[in-house]
Amino acid sequence: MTTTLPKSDELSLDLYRQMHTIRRFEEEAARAYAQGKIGGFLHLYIGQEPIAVGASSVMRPDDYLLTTYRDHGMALARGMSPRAAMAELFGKVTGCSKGLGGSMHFFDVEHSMLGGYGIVGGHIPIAAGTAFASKYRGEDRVTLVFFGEGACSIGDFHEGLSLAALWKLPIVFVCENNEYSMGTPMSRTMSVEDVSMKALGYGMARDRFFVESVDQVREHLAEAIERARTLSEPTLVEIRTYRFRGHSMSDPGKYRTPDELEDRKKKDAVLRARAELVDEKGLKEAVEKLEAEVEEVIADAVRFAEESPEPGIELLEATTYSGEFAR
Amino acid sequence: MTTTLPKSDELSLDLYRQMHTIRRFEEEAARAYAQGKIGGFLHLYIGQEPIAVGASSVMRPDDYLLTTYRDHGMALARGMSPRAAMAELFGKVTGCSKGLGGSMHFFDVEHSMLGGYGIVGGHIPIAAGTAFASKYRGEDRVTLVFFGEGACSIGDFHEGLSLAALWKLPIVFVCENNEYSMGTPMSRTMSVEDVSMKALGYGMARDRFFVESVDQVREHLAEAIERARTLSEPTLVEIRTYRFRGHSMSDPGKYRTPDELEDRKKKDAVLRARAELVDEKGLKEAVEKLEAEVEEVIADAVRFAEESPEPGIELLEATTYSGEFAR
Amino acid sequence: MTVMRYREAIRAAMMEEMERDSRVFLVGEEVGHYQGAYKVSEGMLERFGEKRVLDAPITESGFTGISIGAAMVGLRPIVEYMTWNFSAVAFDQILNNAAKLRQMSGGQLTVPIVFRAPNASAKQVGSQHSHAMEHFYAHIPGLKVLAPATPADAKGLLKTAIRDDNPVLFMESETLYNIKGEVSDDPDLLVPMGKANIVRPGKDVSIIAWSRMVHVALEAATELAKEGVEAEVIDVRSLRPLDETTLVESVTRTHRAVVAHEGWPYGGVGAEIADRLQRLAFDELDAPILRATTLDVPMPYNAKLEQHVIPGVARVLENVRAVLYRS
Amino acid sequence: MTVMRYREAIRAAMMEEMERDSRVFLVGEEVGHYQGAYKVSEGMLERFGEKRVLDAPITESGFTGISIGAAMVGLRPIVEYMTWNFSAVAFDQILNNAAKLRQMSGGQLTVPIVFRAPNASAKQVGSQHSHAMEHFYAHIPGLKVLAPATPADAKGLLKTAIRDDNPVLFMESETLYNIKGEVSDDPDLLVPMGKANIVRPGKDVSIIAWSRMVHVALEAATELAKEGVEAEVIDVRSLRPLDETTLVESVTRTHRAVVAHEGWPYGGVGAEIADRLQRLAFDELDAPILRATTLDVPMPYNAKLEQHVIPGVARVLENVRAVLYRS
Ligand SMILES: Cc1ncc(C[n+]2csc(CCOP(=O)(O)OP(=O)(O)O)c2C)c(N)n1
Ligand SMILES: Cc1ncc(C[n+]2csc(CCOP(=O)(O)OP(=O)(O)O)c2C)c(N)n1
Ligand SMILES: [Mg+2]
Ligand SMILES: [Mg+2]
Repeated sequence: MTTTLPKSDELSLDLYRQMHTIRRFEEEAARAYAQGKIGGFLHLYIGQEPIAVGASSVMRPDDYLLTTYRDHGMALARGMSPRAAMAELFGKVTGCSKGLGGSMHFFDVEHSMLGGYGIVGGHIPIAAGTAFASKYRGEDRVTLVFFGEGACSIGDFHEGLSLAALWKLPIVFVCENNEYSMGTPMSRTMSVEDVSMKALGYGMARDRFFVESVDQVREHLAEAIERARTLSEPTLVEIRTYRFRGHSMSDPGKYRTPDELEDRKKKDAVLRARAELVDEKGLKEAVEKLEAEVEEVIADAVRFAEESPEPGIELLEATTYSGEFAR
Repeated sequence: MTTTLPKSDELSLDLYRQMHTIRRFEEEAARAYAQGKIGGFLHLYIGQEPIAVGASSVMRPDDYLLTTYRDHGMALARGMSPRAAMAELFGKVTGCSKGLGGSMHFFDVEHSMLGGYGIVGGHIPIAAGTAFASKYRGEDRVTLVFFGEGACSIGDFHEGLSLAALWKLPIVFVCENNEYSMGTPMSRTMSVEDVSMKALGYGMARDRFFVESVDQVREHLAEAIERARTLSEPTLVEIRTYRFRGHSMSDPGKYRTPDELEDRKKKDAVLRARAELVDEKGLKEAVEKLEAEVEEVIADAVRFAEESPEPGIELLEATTYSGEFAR
Repeated sequence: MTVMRYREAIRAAMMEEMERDSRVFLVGEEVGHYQGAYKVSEGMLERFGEKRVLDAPITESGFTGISIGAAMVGLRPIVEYMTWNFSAVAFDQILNNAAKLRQMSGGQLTVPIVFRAPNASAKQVGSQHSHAMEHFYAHIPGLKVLAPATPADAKGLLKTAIRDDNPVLFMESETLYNIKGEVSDDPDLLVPMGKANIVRPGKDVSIIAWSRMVHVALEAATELAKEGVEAEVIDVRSLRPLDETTLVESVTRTHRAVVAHEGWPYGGVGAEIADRLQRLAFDELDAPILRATTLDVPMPYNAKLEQHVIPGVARVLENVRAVLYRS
Repeated sequence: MTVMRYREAIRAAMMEEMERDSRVFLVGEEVGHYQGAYKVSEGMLERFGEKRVLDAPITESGFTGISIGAAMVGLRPIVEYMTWNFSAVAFDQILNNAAKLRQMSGGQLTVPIVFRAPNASAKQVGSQHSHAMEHFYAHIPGLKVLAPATPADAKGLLKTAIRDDNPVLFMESETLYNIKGEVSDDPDLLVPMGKANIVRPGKDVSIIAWSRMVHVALEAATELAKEGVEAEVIDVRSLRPLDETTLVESVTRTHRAVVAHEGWPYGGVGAEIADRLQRLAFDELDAPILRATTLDVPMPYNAKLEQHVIPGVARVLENVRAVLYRS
């Protein structure tokens, strides 16, 4: 790492606010799910917040982002309103995808959040396509695409990376390696623990680190983004992380020991960021103030979601085709 | 390379006979195609003979082999009779696949030739599957699977290699890199010229060489086969080669210069093998004798193919389902 | 006879067949250590060990291909997809290899393999996870497609499928896993393919359904009985082979038919049934054959819209009334 | 008006639209330097350069995904598959992304993209290369599917497809590339989707066909005329949207219909047409609707068997005679 990004208290507070917002959003989503207000699959981002926040904070607003079904954190970090996010989970027409997409399919084109996708690996070539479009148009927008380590064995991962390397597309492939693919630990999905080594076969730049702080995510991704923006060259970045909840709400997570989980929670980068602000920087008051504000934002989002109307059937055909329906 | 295989004159003559048989078979197939006796696609193996012959000669008869649509050479090297091969091209019921498969789908289960496949990359997981079966049964059979460098970007290549590495399957992945994927040179299909580097991402053993002789193929593949047989570990082997004809009969091959082609033909390993036998070993007589025999074998195959009956319609449903037809 | 759940009936079929035949094994994502994403394979890893109950990485095309390869040389794999939706990335393997290998090899090879998974709508899982995939696969000669509605059929048909020498696609339903029913304990009781089941006899109209929709059809029939309409409900069970005899006989008695199925209206199994009936029972029909299907749009997340899109009792009734000219 | 070949008409459509709109580009295997596997794109690389005429490696899923991504942010890709068969490896991208993105995003995104390739049987290319893929794709809401039979329609419909804001699948035929016909020179002449064409009026029976089968149907009609039967031949052209009005009107005049198409009989577009006609013209039908299709088996290589399997004039006549109760 050569670059060192500026780091003011203000910025640190803002990054913490974003991480805390995601965490609180997810906790309230879990609660609403338990109450039956949210249906289907719900994959929480708790534990991985520094990645979404760090990434988005070094992206330009018009840089494209695509991710998996574990997409709430990314959407919020990109600037989607918690209201639109929560309303989507509640299946309301005020949701980011009008209540048609649900948890796995958050889209917010205005914020260059180009979606959460449900088929593992399928969005990786799509992301290469948005990067392709930037290059085609001669724009210097960059695309960031996120996926789990479980996605690294599937064909579309390989095809997406192969083409991005061959055609020199302005994209950063970010593997959020949280050590588990649903209930399967890395050791049973991959023959090599180091995902970033796959870059060698494509002649692609690579990077790899164990996430400890949002600043570290910023440093690493800024470099990869810069490579994409100025050289139009892709990078494969592996970020080792951990999710504190099950794969989705229906997963009790029995495949890992309480010890392992406790151990990881001790390293929680969000709490560490808080501790740094409070203990090292003496910003307790500011932190508590922003936390109170976040509480209000989240409560407002839940209220908004509850009170919003449901989508009507007239949306069904209108969202299937642009223009006349084709049957 | 540590092993050195025994090399008697007898063996050298036999290997040359096999390579020459393939070449002559292909030449006659091309002629029959021009005469309209063979239809569909016809992909010739001319130029790559040392690979099929070298590989098969270090395989056990019960080791499985799978390859692409460019499959005549492999089938003959495995022991398929030129009669069954030529009859298949002529679409006759005496053909190896009863005239139903055609040039791209040579199968000969008796000789462990498990087929030529038409979808690029699709047979790679299939081959991992035959290797899986050997391991499951506790047999020490090895599977060899062949594919072009054009196949290395497709998803099934990646998934097949990923699983073989993870599950430690007794298989050798052989990339016959003939520098062109139809009309596209390597440089426009791959970002890294060295295919074998992809093995790094799978933690797989790898090997790579520019083929000059059948002996060299034998040495390299014997080692990989040994690794599969004794350690149940896969290897990715890249063999740089060249095809002297177009991609298929309908391809005039305008994408390469006559100079390039001439240059490569000078390095023709089949002719070099002949020269070695005749000039260095003084085996002119033996060579000419076997060549005359090969002429007879090929002429007989063509005659047989011409005279054989066509398959009847009763085969259609019987080969679609085993047992009762399901409609 | 034992009362068990649909999920347990499937498990019982797999376990009995695995006890009986050491060539049978189960492979899929999370089938082993996690005990199955829907707990269908619970306890199987403990009983049969890692050799015969294999957790696969997210490589549907890869492990489908591996299983096809293994089947082709004599093993009898059961492939579990987490849901049938994910088979879309393995579509080529199923279409071009599973369904074609026997024919391409001129009948030398058989591919005894079962692909199984929950199919069609679950609950609010959104558009990428709600496909009724039988409509794609039943089109393909070389495949068989089953879709049981009861625990007894689930067990009996799955056992038949496992013993069949052809690729059989087995469509389960998340919404049926918990239903209970009497199931035979006889390890050799097989339910034959190609036989539909009249689950409620009636004389006024035939309601033809499979999988979850059989239960919806039965509910509709109860409703209709109150109106004095005696509906005959037929559980097709086997989509390919299709028991056209039973269907034609039923319509010959009732002169009216409604096909009730999940999946989009354009083409598919429902259109095939309508086509066969109008062809084979033309003179018997007193009204056009109508279909109660999923609406012609991607599945929305919102619960109410989802219920509107999925065919329910109301839609079945509406169509039955229409063919009775009562609407 | 200019007389040109079907192949040239497609090229003309692409070139005119690329001149007109810089967002349109062509990507596919061998479309550039090789001038197209079937020479459809001959000269286009020279005219538009490598930026807009892109040779892709063998990564159908990858470049399909890339094109979807590019379309989603405003480009208008034309994707050429070497043949539609190879789209099977990109099936998930088409089903889950091209067809769903608009809906999943609540209508925020559109995916203006054309997928085109030769479809159905060629000549002796065997079972993996002879699929009539429209039967899979027309099932899917969110997609449009076209299958022109003449140079004029090829040009006019392709231009309409390129200007459409939805994913459009365009089915060509290798067997039609050389046919000639009058084609409009007007760069703004668009042939609308969803309009069938009565290519030969008649009063005794409707023969409904598309693509190559229109020509077979016309031959059959000429035959029938000799027997005093006036067959009406309808070129469906647009499979989704389907012009049921024209079909129903025709059957209302003729009271008898035969659907003649390539592809297997189970389900598919033919079954859909039969289903709609029996539903919408029930009282008008004097005979069941019959279908002349490809036989229900994988395509054999042998030329005679292949001709037996593909629907030809004889099979059309046989079915027409049956609906006329003359057989
Ligand atoms: C092609 C496909 N196969 C299976 C699934 C089911 N599935 C959803 S998420 C998941 C695990 C993914 O793990 P990973 O990529 O590590 O991401 P994480 O959930 O850990 O963020 C699986 C198997 C799917 N959605 N798509
Ligand atoms: C999935 C798929 N896409 C495209 C094709 C068409 N195709 C057949 S062979 C070929 C080129 C393959 O080149 P390579 O892998 O280098 O093998 P070679 O022919 O040189 O032996 C292509 C594009 C195909 N058969 N399958
Ligand atoms: Mg993970
Ligand atoms: Mg090659």
